[in-house]
Amino acid sequence: MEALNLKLEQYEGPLDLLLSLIQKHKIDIFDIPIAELTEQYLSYIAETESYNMELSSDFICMASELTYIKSKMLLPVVPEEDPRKELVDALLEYRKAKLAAEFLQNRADEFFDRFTKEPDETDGIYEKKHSVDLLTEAFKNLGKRINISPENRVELFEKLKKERHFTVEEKIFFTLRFLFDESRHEFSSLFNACRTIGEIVAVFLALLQLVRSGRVNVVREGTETYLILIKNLEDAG
Amino acid sequence: MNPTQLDAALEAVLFASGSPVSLEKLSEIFCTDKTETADSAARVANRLEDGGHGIELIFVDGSYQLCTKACFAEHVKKALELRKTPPLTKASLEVLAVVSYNQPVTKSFIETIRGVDSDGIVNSLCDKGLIRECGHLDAPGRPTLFGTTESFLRCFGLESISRLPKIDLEEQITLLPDDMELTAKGQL
Amino acid sequence: MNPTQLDAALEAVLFASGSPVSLEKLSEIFCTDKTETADSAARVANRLEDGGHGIELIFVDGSYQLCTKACFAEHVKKALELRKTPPLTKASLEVLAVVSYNQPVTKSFIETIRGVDSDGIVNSLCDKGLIRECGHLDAPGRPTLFGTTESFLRCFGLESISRLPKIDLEEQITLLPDDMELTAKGQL
Repeated sequence: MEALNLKLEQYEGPLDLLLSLIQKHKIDIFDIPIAELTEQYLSYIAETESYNMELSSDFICMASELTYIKSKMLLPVVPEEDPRKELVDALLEYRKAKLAAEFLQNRADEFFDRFTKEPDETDGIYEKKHSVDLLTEAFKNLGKRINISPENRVELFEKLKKERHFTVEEKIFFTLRFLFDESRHEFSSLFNACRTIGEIVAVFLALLQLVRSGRVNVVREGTETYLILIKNLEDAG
Repeated sequence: MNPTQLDAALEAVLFASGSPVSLEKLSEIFCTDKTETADSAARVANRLEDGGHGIELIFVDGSYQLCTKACFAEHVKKALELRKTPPLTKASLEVLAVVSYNQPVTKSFIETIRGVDSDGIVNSLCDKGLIRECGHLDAPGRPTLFGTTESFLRCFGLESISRLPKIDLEEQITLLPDDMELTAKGQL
Repeated sequence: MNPTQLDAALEAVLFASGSPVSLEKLSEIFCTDKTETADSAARVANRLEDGGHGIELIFVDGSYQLCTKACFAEHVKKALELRKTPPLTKASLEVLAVVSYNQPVTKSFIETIRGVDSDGIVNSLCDKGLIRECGHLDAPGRPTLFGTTESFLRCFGLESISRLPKIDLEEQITLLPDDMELTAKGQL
């Protein structure tokens, strides 16, 4: 058989390779001598492998399919349908795609490199007119949703609006005032005046800042923890 | 390239660039000297001056640019608006409904009501000029508050926010009285 | 507006829009009927055909668009500092062929026809804006469907998908008849 000086990379896949073989050997696609084609295909695969080139699984898959068709053709019983039919259909479909690709290639040569321009910028103010019904409709739909999920009530947010908030800054002053006498204060006593979790968090954050900046010393004695204000910064540590 | 080809190439380059291109850069692209390039630009500018052309070539700050002639601004604006404003989506309308009926509101309020992240929609409605930032809530993090704009009123034919139809919790919409509807229409 | 003004305004609008504008939209913008608009577009297209112009007016999928003439691609690419865009690979063209002739199609359809995995190519063609997701097949797993874009038509000089030539298995491509001119001139 003629040497196959074909390179793998030039084929898009097994169908592409098969079509080339068919074309090269002037095989009638509607009456493929499957044994011959399989032999050629396999020897191509073998040759590629002998160069230690990696073969995609698609090529291997096709090899087994061809072998399967070949074996079916050898059966003494005539199968109801030509075992080659599926392969032939696939080859014909793929050939159509290749022809279409060729057409597109020609068009691309002529037209692909036409460039368009980005749209000019506008201020983008929306100026379409709508009926207000659209809004009420949307709101009505939302109304249903609010009723379905009562935990998402508006009050949840109202609380946030009404509740007093404490800043860490104000609590730093609070803590400094609290410890002003420089005597030992029990750790927990600092939080005695706190009414909410938010306030406790603010005081604690304030304390952390003061400790970090060396204004407050935390002393541990046995199971008790005390806080002491440091007036002379050099005493810190 | 002969002068005609250079003119055409210059037009193509300026068109695709959209923004101004310097004389130097153009000369570099075409491998021409600056005088040649400037001459070509002058020819293109000259030809575009013809009343049948809607674009012109302008020279600003050492750079050339193609732009639409000012006299067509109205048509251009109309075209860009038509293009830029696909109708409001259902999600956008929902956000607008929440904002218009409850303003001023924060993003998290909108999200609580809608049950979904609404960040992108809020931003796009701001870009469209239908809602705007209008202060901060006196709460942790000082979240931004949003309210509707005059464009919003114009867009929905409302004289003021108080003209929004009342909606009661039975999900019944109290319709606008007839005369009010007329006023609203008058705004269109 | 007289015809000359209309031509100029149309050029201005198409320039500013950048993207394709439909015949309907243009007629709406200019308050002209479709025949008038199409006539104007044809005149503009005709005039831009002159060798001294670097841009052309094309008609794609019912819309008009200005674009640079392909022959100036080299200069435009230089100006836009585009790396030499690699020509479409054989594989990309195959995928485009399968999509354009059979759209909308799923990835697995493409792979069945080509006999090889096409995932990467499909994604890169989406990135290039030549194909796009256009829905889901009503089948288990609801696989994504792909179709071609307006850019595809422009890049391959097709007025619409229906202009794709029939392919028969005698390996003959039915060529586009000459009268199927692909610029807006054909609208005359």
